[in-house]
Amino acid sequence: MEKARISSIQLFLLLTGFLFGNTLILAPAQGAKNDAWLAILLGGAGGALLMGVYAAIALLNPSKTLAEILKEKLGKVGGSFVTILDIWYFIHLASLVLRNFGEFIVTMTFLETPMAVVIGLFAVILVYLVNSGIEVMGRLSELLVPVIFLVVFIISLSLITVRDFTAFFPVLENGMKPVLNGAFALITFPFGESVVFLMVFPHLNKKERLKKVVPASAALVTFIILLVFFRDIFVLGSDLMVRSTFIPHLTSLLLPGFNVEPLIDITLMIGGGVKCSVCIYAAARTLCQIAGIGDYRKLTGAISTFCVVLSIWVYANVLEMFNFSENLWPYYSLPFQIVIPLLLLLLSFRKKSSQSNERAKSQKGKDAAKAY
Amino acid sequence: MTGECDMRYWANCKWVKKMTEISKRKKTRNQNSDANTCLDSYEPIPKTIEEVTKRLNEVFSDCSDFMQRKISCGKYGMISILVAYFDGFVDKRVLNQDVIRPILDVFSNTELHECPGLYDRLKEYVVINNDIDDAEDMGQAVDGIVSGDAVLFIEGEDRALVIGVKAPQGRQVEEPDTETSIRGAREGFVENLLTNTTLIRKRIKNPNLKLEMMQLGEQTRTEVCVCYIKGIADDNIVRDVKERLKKLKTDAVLDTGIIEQHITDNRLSLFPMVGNSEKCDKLAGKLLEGRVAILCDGTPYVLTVPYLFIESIQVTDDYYDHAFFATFMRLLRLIALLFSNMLPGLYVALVSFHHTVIPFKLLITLAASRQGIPFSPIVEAALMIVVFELLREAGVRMPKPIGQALSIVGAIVLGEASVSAGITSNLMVIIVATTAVCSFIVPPLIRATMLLRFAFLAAANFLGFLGILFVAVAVFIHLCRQRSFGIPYMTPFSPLTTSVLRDSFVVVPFWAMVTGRGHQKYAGGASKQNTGR
Amino acid sequence: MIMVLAVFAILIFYDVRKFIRTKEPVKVFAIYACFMATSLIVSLLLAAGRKPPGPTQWIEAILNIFGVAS
Amino acid sequence: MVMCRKGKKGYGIFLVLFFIFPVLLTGCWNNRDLTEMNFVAGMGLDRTEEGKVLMTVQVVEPAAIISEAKAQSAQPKPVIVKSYEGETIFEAIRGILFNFDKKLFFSTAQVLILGERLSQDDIEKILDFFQRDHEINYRMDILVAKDATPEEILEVESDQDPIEAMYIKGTVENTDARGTVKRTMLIDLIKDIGSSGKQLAIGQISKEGEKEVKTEGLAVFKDGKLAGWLGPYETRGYLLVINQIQSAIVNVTKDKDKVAMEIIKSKGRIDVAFRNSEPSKLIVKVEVQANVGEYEGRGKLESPGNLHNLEKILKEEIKKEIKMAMNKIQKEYSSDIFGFGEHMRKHQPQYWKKVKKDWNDTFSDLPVEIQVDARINRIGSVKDPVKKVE
Repeated sequence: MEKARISSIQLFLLLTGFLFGNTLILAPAQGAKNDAWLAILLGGAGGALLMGVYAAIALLNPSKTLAEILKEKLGKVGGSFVTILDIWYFIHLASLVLRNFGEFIVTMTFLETPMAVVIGLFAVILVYLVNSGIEVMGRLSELLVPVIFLVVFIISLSLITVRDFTAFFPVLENGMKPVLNGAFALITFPFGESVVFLMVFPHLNKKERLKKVVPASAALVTFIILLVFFRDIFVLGSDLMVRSTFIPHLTSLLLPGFNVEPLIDITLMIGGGVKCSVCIYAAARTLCQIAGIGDYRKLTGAISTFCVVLSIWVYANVLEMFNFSENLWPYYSLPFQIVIPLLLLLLSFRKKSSQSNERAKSQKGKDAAKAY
Repeated sequence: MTGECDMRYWANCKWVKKMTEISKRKKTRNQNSDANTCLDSYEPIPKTIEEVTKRLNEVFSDCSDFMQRKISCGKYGMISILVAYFDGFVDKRVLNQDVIRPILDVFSNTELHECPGLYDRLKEYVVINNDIDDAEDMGQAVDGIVSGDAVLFIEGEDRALVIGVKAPQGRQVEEPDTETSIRGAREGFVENLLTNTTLIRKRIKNPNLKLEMMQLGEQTRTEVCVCYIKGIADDNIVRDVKERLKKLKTDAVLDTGIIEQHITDNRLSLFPMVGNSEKCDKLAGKLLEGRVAILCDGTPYVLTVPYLFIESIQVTDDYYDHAFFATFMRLLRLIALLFSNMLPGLYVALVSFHHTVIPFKLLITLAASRQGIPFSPIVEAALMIVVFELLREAGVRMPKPIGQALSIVGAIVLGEASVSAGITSNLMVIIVATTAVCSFIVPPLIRATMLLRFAFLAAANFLGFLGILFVAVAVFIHLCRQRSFGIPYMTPFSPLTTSVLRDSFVVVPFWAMVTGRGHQKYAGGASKQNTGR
Repeated sequence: MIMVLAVFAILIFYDVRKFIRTKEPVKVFAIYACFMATSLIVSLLLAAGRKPPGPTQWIEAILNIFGVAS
Repeated sequence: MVMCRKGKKGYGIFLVLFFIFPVLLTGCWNNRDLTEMNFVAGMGLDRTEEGKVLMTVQVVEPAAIISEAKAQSAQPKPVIVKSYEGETIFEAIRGILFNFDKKLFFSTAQVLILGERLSQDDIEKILDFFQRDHEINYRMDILVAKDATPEEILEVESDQDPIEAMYIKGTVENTDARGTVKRTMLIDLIKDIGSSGKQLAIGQISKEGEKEVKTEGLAVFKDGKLAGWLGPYETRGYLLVINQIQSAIVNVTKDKDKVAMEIIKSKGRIDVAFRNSEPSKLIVKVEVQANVGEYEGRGKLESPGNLHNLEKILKEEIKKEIKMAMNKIQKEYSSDIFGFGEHMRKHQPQYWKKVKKDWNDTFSDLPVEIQVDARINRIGSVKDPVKKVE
C-alpha cells in the first residue's frame, strides 16, 4: 500500500528520537538512586538485545508489517486479537507520552493553562505530521532530532562548573535489587516500546542496514541517558534528584548566568513528538490493515482525538503518573514488548527452517539473528 | 507555433468569421481553439496582390501601425511585390537595405514579365537577410507579421516570404537592481528573449545547452524558452517542466511570475518552490547544477526549477569569495532568517510568559521601558510591524525622490515620536527595526517571513515559547513535505545528502567541492556528472 | 462542556465531510464513530467533573489478579 | 505530487488553528505583562514571637531605577520593603499583597535573609516552599542575620546600589577575594539538607551603621537549628577545609615583619581514618598556593631558602586557622558542617551505617590531623622590600 521509503539515517534518527522521547522527564531506573548508572548500563544492554529481537523479526519477515506477520503466524482469529491488543497498546503509549508532555508543561511553565489545550494543540501538529506520511516523519526527524543532542550537550557542558563528581558514591549501597529493578524498568521503557517500529521497519530502503541501525541507536540512547544521569546527579546530588518531579527542569535552573528552561521544552517536544507520531502512525496503519482500509490517513484524526482524551483521562494527577510508569508499566508492557515478539521470532524461525530445504539457508538466517 | 493560438483574436477578425462559416465549424469556434486556428491558417494566399491587400486590410483593420508597401518592378512595372509589416516592430533600415534595395536593384531593369522562378530567386539570392522562411498560407503570413517579421507577397505566387527584420528593442544589458553583488558579473537579463539566450550561450559554450522554445498565453502568445544542459539536468525533471508548461492554460503570460504560479508544486505554500533570478552568472551556475531554466520574452526574470529551500540563502558572491567568509555570511543569513521570523514573537513570549528566563537586570530594564505603555506587548508589536510594512510598501511604490521624505517620516515621526509619546516602548522599536533589517537579508523568503511573523507573534501571545515551538515545528513539517519537481524541498538536510551539504550552511572552497566549478547537483544520484565541456 | 462539544463538532464535521466526499465504505464510518463516540463520552464526563475509572485502574486490577504489582 | 495535494487539507487546519484561535483567545491564562508584576529583589524570613512566619520582601520599582540613572530628579524610592505575618510562607506571600497593587514575582529574588529567631527553630522544614514553587531562583544567596532582623537588614538604604539586595549579593559574591563568608546558594542548602552526613552552615550578615551591611562569618546549624557563629578567620579555616576558597589574604609574621600572602589556589580534602572498624581520626588535607602580596619590613627575599621559610610560616598560620575552626565546631557546637559523615557515607558506607545515629557526638570526640601543604609561586614585581642602601 504505502510505498514510502526512508533511509537508514532517517530510521536511525527516528528510532533515537523515539527512544529518547519522554525518557528524560520520567527518568526510568531512578529507583536505583545513585546506582542508576549501573541500571542504565544493564538496561541499555538488555534493551539492545530486545530491539535485536524486533530487528530479527523484521529481517525474517521482510517487507511485512506487524499486523501482517501476526496474521500469518497466529492465524486470522488469533492474529486479529493480538493485533487489536497491540493497537490498544500503541494508542495507550501515545496518550501516555502526550500526558507526560502536558504534565511537564503545566507543572513547570504554564501553571494556569489547562492541560487539554496544550495537549490538544500538540496533537494537531502530530496529526499534520502523521498525515504527511512516514517519509516526512523521517525527514523531519533528520532535521530536528539532532537538536536534542545539541541541547543535551550544551546544557551538560555549561553545567561543568557547578558539579560534584563524587555524588554517585557509594556504589551499591542498597544492594543489587534496585539496580536490577531499574534495569528491567529501563528495558521496558523506553527500549521495549520500540516494538512499535515493527510497523516502520518495512519502509527502510536497504533492509540489511537494520542490523546496524538498531544497535547503534540503542547504544546512542543509552549513552545519552547515562550522560544525562551523571549530569543530573553531579549537579543535584542523589537526594534532590530522587525527590524532584522533573529532573531536567531543575537542572536547567542551575545554570550559572541564565536560565535555559525553554531548551528543555524543545527536547521534550521533539522527542515526545517523534514518539507520539510514530505510535499514532503505527496504530492507524495497523488498524487500517486489519480492517482492510486503504489509507491510514482517514483514521489518524479519530485516533489522535482519542489519544488526547485518553491522556487526560488516564491519570488523575502527576503522582499517579509516576506511580504507574514506575510500578505498573513494566509488567503491563511485558506481553506486548517481550512475550509476543519472542513468540513471533520463534514462529518465524520454525517457518523459515521448515520452508527451506537447504540447511545452509536456514543456518544463515539463524546466524543473522544470532548477530543480535 | 505550437498550435495553441489565440482563438478570440482570430474570432474577431471578419475574414476568419467568413472562413469558419465556410468550413461549417461554427460549433467549435469558441471552444476548440486548436481546430479553429488550424483551419484558419490553411486559408491559401491569394495569387493576386490586390486580393492580398484586401485580405490584409480586413485582418488588420483599425491597426494604424500596419504598413504595406507595394513595389512594382520589372522593366514595365509588371511584377508587383507587396511588403507587409508592423511599423516600429521591424527595423526599417534593415528592411530597406536587405530586402527592398536588392529587389529594386535586381529587378528594376530586368525584362521579366512573369517569371516562374521569381519566388526562388528572391529567396535564394536577392534578399540579403538570413532569416527567411516560407509562409504556405495566410495564417502563417499573418503570424509572421504580428511577430515582427516583414512578409513579402509576390504577384502570382501562393506563397509568401517571411523575413525576420525585427528591430532590436528594449534596454541595454545592465546590472540588475534587485540582485546586486559585490563581486561577479554585472550583466543582468533584459526583456528581450533573444538577448537573454545569447547571454546564457555566451557563458556556457556547449552544444548540450538546449533551448527549447514554445509559445504560451492565448492572447499574448509569448515566447517561452526552456533551457537546460542535457546530460546534467535530470531528464525526468525536464520532461516534467515541459509537461507542466504545456498544460498551462492562460490568456496572458506577461511575466515569468505568471508561469511560476502555474507550474509551482504547492500553490498554497508561502515558500517559493520556483526560483527566479535576473543575473546571468547565477543562472549559468544553476544550469550547471542541473537545474532547468524557464525564460520568457518580455521579462528579465528567469525561473529555475527545482528550487530548494537552501537556495534562499545562497548568493553568487558566496562562490567567488573566500570560503570562510562565505560560510560566515551564510550563517549570518540564517540567523537573519530566524530573527526576521521570530524576533517579535520571542520578545512577546519573554515579556508576557517567561520572566524567569530573563536575567534580573535586563528584566528591570524591560519593565522600566514598558512602564506606562497602554498596549499589551502583542498589540504593540503588531502595530509596529504593520506600520513598518506600510512604510516599506510605500517606499517601494513611491517615486524615488519622495522615498527620502518617507524614510524621514518613518524614522523620526514613527520611531522617535511614538516612543516619547509613550505609545510604544523603545525596546519594541529596536526589535521591530532589527526584524525589518533582517527581513531584507533573505529576499526570496520575504513574503513567507512577513506572514509567518504574525503567526509566531500570535502563537507567542497564546502559549509563549511553547506556541512559538508549535508554529516552528508546523513550519518544519510543512517544509519537509514539500517537493519541488520531485526533489524534496529541504534536500541537503533532509534527506541528508552529504555531497550537497558542502554547499549548505557551510561553503567549502571550490577545490574541495566535487565538480570543478563548485556546483553540485541538488539531489542524490549525481552519477551523470558532466558533459564534455 | 460547551467548549468540548464545539471542538468535537468541528472535528467531526471536518472529517465526516471529507469521508462523504470521497465516498468511504461503511467500516470507515463505523471505526471512526467508535473512536469519536468514546472520546466524546469520556471527555463530557471529564468536563462534568466525573472521572470514570480509566485504563490505569483496569490495568492495575488486572495486574493484581496476576499478582505482579505490589 | 500526490502528497502535496493531500497536504492542503492539513495546511488548512494549521492555518485556522494558528491564525484564528490565538487571536480569539488572546491574553489568556499565563500571559502576564511585565507591567503587571512587582519584582522581588530580596526576601527576609523570620519568626514572630507567637511562632508565626514573618515574611519581608524588598520590591523593586523599575521606573525609579532607570530614571535615576538618567537624571537625578526627585523620584519615588527604587525599592519598597514590606513585611507580613502568616502561618505559612505562602500565606504570608499572598497576604503581603494587601498593600501591593501588583502580584509579586519571586524569580528575581537575589538574597534570602533568615532571621535569628527562625534559625533557632527548624529551618530545614521551612525551606520546602522554596523548593516546590516553580518560580524560585535556585541560585539565590542565603544569609543568616546576626543581631538584626531581616527586615532591618533589607531596609538599609545603601548608596552603592539602588537595589539593596543587589548590594548584599555583591558583598557576598566578593567573598571569593577574601574568603571570610560562606556563599550559600539555595541549591547548596537544599542539597545539604538532603544529605544525612552533613550539617548546615550558612553565611552571616549583620548591620554596619545605617547605610551598610557586613557579610562576614558563618552561622553553624545543628540538626536544622542554629548552634552558633564563627568569626571571619574561623570561617576562612572552615572554607579552606571544604575547598571553597578561591582567593584570600593571609597575614603572617616573619621576624617581626608583616607579610601578606595572597592565596591564589587552594585545595582542601577531608578523610576519616579507621582503626578496628571504628573511626579513629579525622584527617584534613589542605594544599595552598600563594603569592607574596606585600612585605612590610626589611627582610630579605632573595634566595629560595627565604621562600621556603615563608612557606613554613604560612603553613603554620593556615594550620592555626583551621585548628581554630575545628576546635570551635567540634567542642562548642559539635555539628559536622564539614561533611565528614557525608564523605564516610560515600566511601565507607558499611561503617557509616554503624555510626550514623550519633555521628555528631562521635565527630566531636575524634582527634583531628591537619596536614597543610603551602607553596609560594610568585613574589611580585620586586624581590626585596624597599630599604635604604646601607
